[in-house]
Amino acid sequence: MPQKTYLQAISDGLREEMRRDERVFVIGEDVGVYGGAFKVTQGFQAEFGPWRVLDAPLAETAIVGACTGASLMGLRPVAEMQFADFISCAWDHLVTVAAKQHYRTGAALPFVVRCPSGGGFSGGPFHSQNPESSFAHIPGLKLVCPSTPEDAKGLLIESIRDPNPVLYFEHKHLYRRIKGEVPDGEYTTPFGQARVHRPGSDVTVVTWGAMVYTADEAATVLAARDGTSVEILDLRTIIPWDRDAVLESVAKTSRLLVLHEDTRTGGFGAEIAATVAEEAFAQLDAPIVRIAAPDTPVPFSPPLEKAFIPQIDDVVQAISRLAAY
Amino acid sequence: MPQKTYLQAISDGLREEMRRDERVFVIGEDVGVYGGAFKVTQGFQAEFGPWRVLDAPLAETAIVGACTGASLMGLRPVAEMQFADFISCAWDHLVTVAAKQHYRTGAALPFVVRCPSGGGFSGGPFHSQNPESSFAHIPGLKLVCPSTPEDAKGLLIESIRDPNPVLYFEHKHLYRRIKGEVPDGEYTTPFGQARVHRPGSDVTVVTWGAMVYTADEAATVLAARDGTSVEILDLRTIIPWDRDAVLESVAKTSRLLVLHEDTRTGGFGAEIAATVAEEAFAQLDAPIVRIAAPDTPVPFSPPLEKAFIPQIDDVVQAISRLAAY
Amino acid sequence: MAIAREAAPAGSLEEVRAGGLDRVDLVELYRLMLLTRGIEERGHILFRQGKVPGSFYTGRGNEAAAVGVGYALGSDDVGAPIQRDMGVHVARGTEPWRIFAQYMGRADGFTRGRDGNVHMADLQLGLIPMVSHLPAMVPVAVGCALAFRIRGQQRVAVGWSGDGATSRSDWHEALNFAGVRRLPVVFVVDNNQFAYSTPNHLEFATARIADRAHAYGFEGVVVDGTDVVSVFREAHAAIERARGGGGPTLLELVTLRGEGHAVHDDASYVPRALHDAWGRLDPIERYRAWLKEHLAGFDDDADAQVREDVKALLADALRRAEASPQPDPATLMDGVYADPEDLDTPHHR
Amino acid sequence: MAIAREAAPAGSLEEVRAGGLDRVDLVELYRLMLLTRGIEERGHILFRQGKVPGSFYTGRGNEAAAVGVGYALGSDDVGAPIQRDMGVHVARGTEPWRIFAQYMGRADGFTRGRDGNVHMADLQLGLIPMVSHLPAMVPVAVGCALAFRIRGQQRVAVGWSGDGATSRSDWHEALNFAGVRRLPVVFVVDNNQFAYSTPNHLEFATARIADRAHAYGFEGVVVDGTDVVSVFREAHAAIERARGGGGPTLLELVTLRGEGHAVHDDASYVPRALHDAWGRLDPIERYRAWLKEHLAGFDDDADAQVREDVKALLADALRRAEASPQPDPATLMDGVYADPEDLDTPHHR
Ligand SMILES: Cc1ncc(C[n+]2csc(CCOP(=O)(O)OP(=O)(O)O)c2C)c(N)n1
Ligand SMILES: Cc1ncc(C[n+]2csc(CCOP(=O)(O)OP(=O)(O)O)c2C)c(N)n1
Ligand SMILES: [Mg+2]
Ligand SMILES: [Mg+2]
Repeated sequence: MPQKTYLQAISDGLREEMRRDERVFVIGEDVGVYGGAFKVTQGFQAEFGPWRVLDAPLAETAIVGACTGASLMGLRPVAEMQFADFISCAWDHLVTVAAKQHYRTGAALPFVVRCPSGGGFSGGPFHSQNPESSFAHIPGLKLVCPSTPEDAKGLLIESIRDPNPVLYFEHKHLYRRIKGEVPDGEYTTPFGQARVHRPGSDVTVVTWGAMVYTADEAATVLAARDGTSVEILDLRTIIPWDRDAVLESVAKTSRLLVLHEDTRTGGFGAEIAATVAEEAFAQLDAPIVRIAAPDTPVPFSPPLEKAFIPQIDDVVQAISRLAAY
Repeated sequence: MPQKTYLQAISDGLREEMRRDERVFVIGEDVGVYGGAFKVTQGFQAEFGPWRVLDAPLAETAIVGACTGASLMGLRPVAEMQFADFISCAWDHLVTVAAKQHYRTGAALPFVVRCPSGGGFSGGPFHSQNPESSFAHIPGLKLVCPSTPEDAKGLLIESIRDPNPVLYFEHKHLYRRIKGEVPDGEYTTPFGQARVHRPGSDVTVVTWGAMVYTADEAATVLAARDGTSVEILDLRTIIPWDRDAVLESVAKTSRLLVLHEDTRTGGFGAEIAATVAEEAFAQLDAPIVRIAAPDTPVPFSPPLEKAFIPQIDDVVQAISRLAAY
Repeated sequence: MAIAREAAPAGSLEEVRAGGLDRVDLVELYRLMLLTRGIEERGHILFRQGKVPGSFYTGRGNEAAAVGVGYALGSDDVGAPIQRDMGVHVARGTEPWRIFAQYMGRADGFTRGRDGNVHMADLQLGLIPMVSHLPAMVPVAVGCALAFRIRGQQRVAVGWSGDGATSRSDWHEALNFAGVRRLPVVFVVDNNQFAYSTPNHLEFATARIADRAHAYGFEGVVVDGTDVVSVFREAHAAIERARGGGGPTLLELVTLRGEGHAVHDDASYVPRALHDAWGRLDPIERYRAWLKEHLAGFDDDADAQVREDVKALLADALRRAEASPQPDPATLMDGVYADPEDLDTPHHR
Repeated sequence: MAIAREAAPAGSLEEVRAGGLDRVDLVELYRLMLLTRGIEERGHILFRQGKVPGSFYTGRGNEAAAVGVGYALGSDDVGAPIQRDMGVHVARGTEPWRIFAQYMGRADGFTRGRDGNVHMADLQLGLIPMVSHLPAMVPVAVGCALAFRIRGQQRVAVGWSGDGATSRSDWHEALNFAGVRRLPVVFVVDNNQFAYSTPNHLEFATARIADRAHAYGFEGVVVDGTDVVSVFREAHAAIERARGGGGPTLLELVTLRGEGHAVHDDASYVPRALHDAWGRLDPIERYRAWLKEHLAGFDDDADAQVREDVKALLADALRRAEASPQPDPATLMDGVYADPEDLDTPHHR
C-alpha cells in the first residue's frame, strides 16, 4: 500500500468520492482557486468546476446553512471551515437547525463540515482549538476525529455517506507530520468503533486525534523503563463513541486514563470517566485519571503552549502513578 | 421576611441594583415598554428611562456584543435573552470575544446575561433548553443557576458586581411556582458555595435549578418509605462549582447521584462524576449514578416531555438502588 | 432616499387574468384564505379548551400575504415559511386535520408531538419546517436554491422572515450569499410592523425593509400584504424571474399583525389609531369586496357556498385530529439520527 | 445604482490646512506611516529569523488608511482596529518595542505571550484588542458607543472590518443596531479588494461596500485608502459628525492588499495587471511626492531626517524587545477570570 500523509489521505478521500458521486460538492472560504488554507482541495476546482468547488463569502452560517438546504435537496455537501475555531460562528445553525431537524421532522441532512483543528504550532487562542467536546453535548450531530491517514480517508468517505450532519475534525498538527499506509480506492471506516492503537494489559489509555501519538510515545517510554504495558484505544469517533471497547479494556486493566488535547472541565473526557465510573465501578482498581489541557484559552507563545498541551512527560507520570496505585 | 416568588426576587434584585448603581442598565428584546417576555422588567422603563432599559433589535450578538463594549467602557450591562435557548445566537461572541478577553488582554468585562431556561410546560425544543453545560466547558465565563427566591436575588446582585461575564440561568418553571423568604435590601450570595438544601447521611444528590425540588420530593418519599436519608446539595453556581462541598458530602455518604434537567451526554453531571471518580475513589461504596434527560431535543407534547425530564419517580428509584448497592 | 419599488394595487379583472389568475384561481384564493383563518380560529378554540399544550400563535392579518405567495410557487419549488404563514401551508395543500393534530401534539401531527405550533411542514409538499430561532431558515432556503443551481434545475426556493428577524445575522449572510451567486431564491418579509412589542423604527433605520435589497445587489419591492391579488402578482413575477436566472428578489409584504404576538399578549403597545386603520384592511374582507365587485357571478350565494365548504372541511378535520393518539413515550428516543433508508426519498435521490 | 458618496482626492495645501492639518501634522502623518511600515518590515525579518512564532501578517498598502483614521480619533475616543491596521496603533502612540515583544510572544507584549500578531492593543490608549473571528469587534465598538450615549459623553467609537468580513453576521447586527439608535460610531472598512484569495465580486454584489450604509440608515463614503490626507479628512468629518449626534458613517477605504494574506501566501491569485496598477499607488511613495510638491521646505534632507529618526527608534525598540523575557509557564493559569481590582481602572469607574 502507498504511504501517504494524513493531509493527502483526506484530499484523496474527498476527490475520489467527488468522482464517484456527482452529488458531492465542496463549499468554503478559499477552497477554489486557492485550494483551501491547507491545500486539501488543491486542484479540485480545475477538475470539478466552480459550482462543485465553491468559494463562499466569509460567512460560516451561510456556508453551513447552505449545506443544510442543499443536503435536503439531495446533494452531499462537504463544507470546509478555514480553521475549526470558526465553527463557533455556525454554532447556532448547527445546534438549532441541523442537529434537531431529523428528530423533529424526519428530514435527513447528509452533510459534512471539515474542521482543521488542534494546536501545537503557536496558532494562538483562535487557530488551535479542539471544539469536539462542545458539540458532543448536542444530540443529532456525529463527530469524527481521525488520527491515522488510513482512518482519515475511510472516515471521511463514511462521513459523506452518512445521512446525518457530521463534523469531521482533522488535526492540523498531523497534516504533514504523520504518514501511513492508505489503501487505494474506495473503503469506509465505520463510526463508533475504537481502534486498539497499542494493545496492553496494565493501564488503559482512551484518547483520540493527535494525543494518540503522545500516548504512544509515553507508552514506549514506560515499556522501556519498567515494562508497564499500556493499552491505547483511539476512539476515532466521539459521537457515537465505542463504550463497549472502553469497558472491555477497563475490565482487563482495571485502570483508566483519559487523555485529550482540549481543556479539562466539561471536556469529553468527563463523559468517558463518568460512564466508566457508573458502569465499571466494580472493575476499577484505581481512580480514573483525566489528563487534558488546563482551563484557559490556548496560549500563543511556545513556552506557554507547551505547558498547556498535554506532553509525553505528563502522560508518563500519570500512567506511572496509576499503575502503582 | 417577606415571601416572594422567584420571579419577583429577580426583578427586585435587578431594580434595587439599578437604583444603587447608575452604571447598571438593561438591554434586550421587548424589555422596555413590554417589560420582557416574562415581565421581569415590568415598569423599569418608566422608572429608569429608555436608555437604561433598552429595547434592542432582534439580534442577540448585537445585544451581547453591546454588553462587551459597554462593560469595557465602565457600565454594568444586564442583557436579557428572551429565552435561554436564543443564547445560541450569541455563542460565538460569548466564547470567542467575551470569555477569552481577560486572559488574553487583561480587560475585565463586567456584564450579565439573564437566560430564562428550562422546561416542563410544553415549550418544545426551542423554549425549554438548559444551556449551562455547553458554556461550562468554556473557560472565562461564570454560570449561575439559582433555585430559591433568596438565592435568585443574592446571586443576581453578585453577578452584576462580578468583574466577569456571567450567564445567569433563571428557571422559567420556578418563576411563579416557587415562593420563599427574600431579605429586603442589599445582600449578595457568593459564587462557588453550594447550599445544603437537605442534610442527610445515606446518599448524596448533587443538583441545581428546578431539579432541586424534584430531588427534594424524591427524598421525602424515601424518608417516609424506608427512612433513607438523602443529602441534597444545590450547587447554585456551575462555574465556579463547589468541589469541596461535593467531596465532603461524598466522604460522609459514600454514594453519589448527580441529577440535572439537561441531556446526559456531555452534561455538567459528567464533570461532577468524573471529578469524584478521580478525587474520592477510595470513599465511594457504589457506582456514581447520573440521572439526566435522554440525548434528544426537548419534545413538545406532554407525554413525551414527561418522559424526557427527570421525574420524582426516576430519582426515587435511582436513590433506592444506590442505597441498596 | 427610497430605493425599493412600490407595487401597484390590484387592478381590473382583465389585468388580473392577464397575470395568470383565472376565475377558478380567484375563488380558490378566497377559499384558501378562509381556510387559513378558519384553521387558526379553531386552533385558538382548541387552545382555550386546553387541548393545545404550550402557547398559541396566529397569522391573522397575514392570510393574503401567505396565500398569495404560496399560490405563486411552482409545483417543484420549495419554501420555508414562518410563524405567520399558515396560508402558505394551506395554499400548498397541507391537510388541515394534520395541522390540528400538530397543534395538539398528537402522533399524526407533522412533528409527531416533538415540536408544536406551526413549527411544522409537510416535506412532501416542498415545505421546510421552521425552528424558533429567527430567521434560521433563510440560509436553508438559500442552500436549496444553491442545490437547484448546481444541478441546473429550473426550481426556486422561497425564504420567509418577519420584520424583526431581518435584524439578525442569518438574514444578512443568506441574502448576501444569494446575491453574490444570483441564486434562484425569493426572500419574503412579512412586515407586520411589530416584532413582539418592538415597532419597525426600533428594528431598522431605512424607510422600508425592501430598500435593503440593494445592499445585496437585487431588487426590492414593497407590496400591500392585505391585497392577495397584488401579492400573487409580485410573488409570481419574482419567482419566475428567479427561475429564469434573474437572481433573487426581496418582497416586503406590509400588514399589521392582527392579534398579539401570541395568545397571552393583548398587544396594548400597538397604538389604537394604527390598529383601527389597519383593522379596516382585513385581507379577507377586502378580497371578498373585490371579488363581489369584479367577478361576475360571485354573489352572496356563491360566497356562502365557499364558506360552507370550508366549515364542513374544518369540522371533519377537527374530528379526525381529535381521534389522533398521543405520541407513545416509548418512542421518545427514536430518530435522533437518520438511518440510511431516510435518504431513500424523492428529495434525496 | 450607486448610493455612496465618492470622496474627493487630497486637494491643495490650503484646503488641507483648513481641514485641520498643519505643517507639524503633515510631517507627523508621514512619520507615522514610515513607522508603521518599518515595524511590519522588521517584524517580517524577525519572523524569517525564527523569532516570531506562528505566522506573520502585515498591512502593507494600508498605512495611509490606518494612520489617517487613527490620527483623526480624539483623545477620549476608542477604536477596535484589525489585522491591517498597525497604523492605528502607531498613530495612537503605541510603543513599538512592545509591538515587537508581542510579535515574539514575549512577556512585555500586550498580551504577554497569550496571543500573537496584531491581536493586541494598548488599552490605555483607548484601543481594543481584536480576536481572529471577523468582524467580532464591530459589535463591541457599537457597545462602546452605546455606553457613550447612555452616559452622555462626547466620545466616539470606531469599528474596523475588512471587505470580506462585511459578509458576516456580526457586521450586520452591529451596523443595524447603531443605525437604529444613531450611536456615535464610525465604521471603517479596509477594502483591500481581497479576503484571503476571495475577490470582492465573490464577497458582495453591490458596486461598493459603502452603498450598504443606506441599508442601515446612514451615509456611506468611498475613499481612496492610499491617500492619507483624504482619509484623514473623511474620518475626521465622520467622527465629528458622530460626536455631534449625527449618528454613524460607513467609510470604505479602498486599497490593494500589498502582500499575501500572510507570509506563506504568494497571492498569485491577484491578477498581475491589478497588482501593477496599485503598486504605483504605494501610499507612502504617494504621500512623499505630495509633501514634496505641496509642503514648502519638505525637501530630500527633511525626508532623510524623518527616515533616520524612524530607523533609530526601531533599532532601539528591537533591542528592547529582544531583551524581554519569555512568559513564565508558571503563570499559565493566571487571569482566566478578572478580579475585582481589575475594575479599578479609569475605564471602569
Ligand atoms: C433569534 C431569536 N431571538 C428571539 C426570538 C423570540 N421571538 C419570537 S417571535 C419574536 C418576534 C419576531 O418578530 P418578527 O420577525 O417581526 O415576526 P412576527 O412575529 O412579527 O411575525 C421574537 C423576538 C426568536 N424566536 N429568535
Ligand atoms: C469568522 C472568520 N472566518 C474565517 C476567518 C479566516 N480568515 C482570516 S483573515 C480572512 C480574510 C479576511 O478578509 P478581509 O475581511 O477582507 O480582511 P483582509 O485580511 O483582506 O484585510 C479569513 C477568511 C476568520 N478570521 N474569521
Ligand atoms: Mg413582525
Ligand atoms: Mg480584504
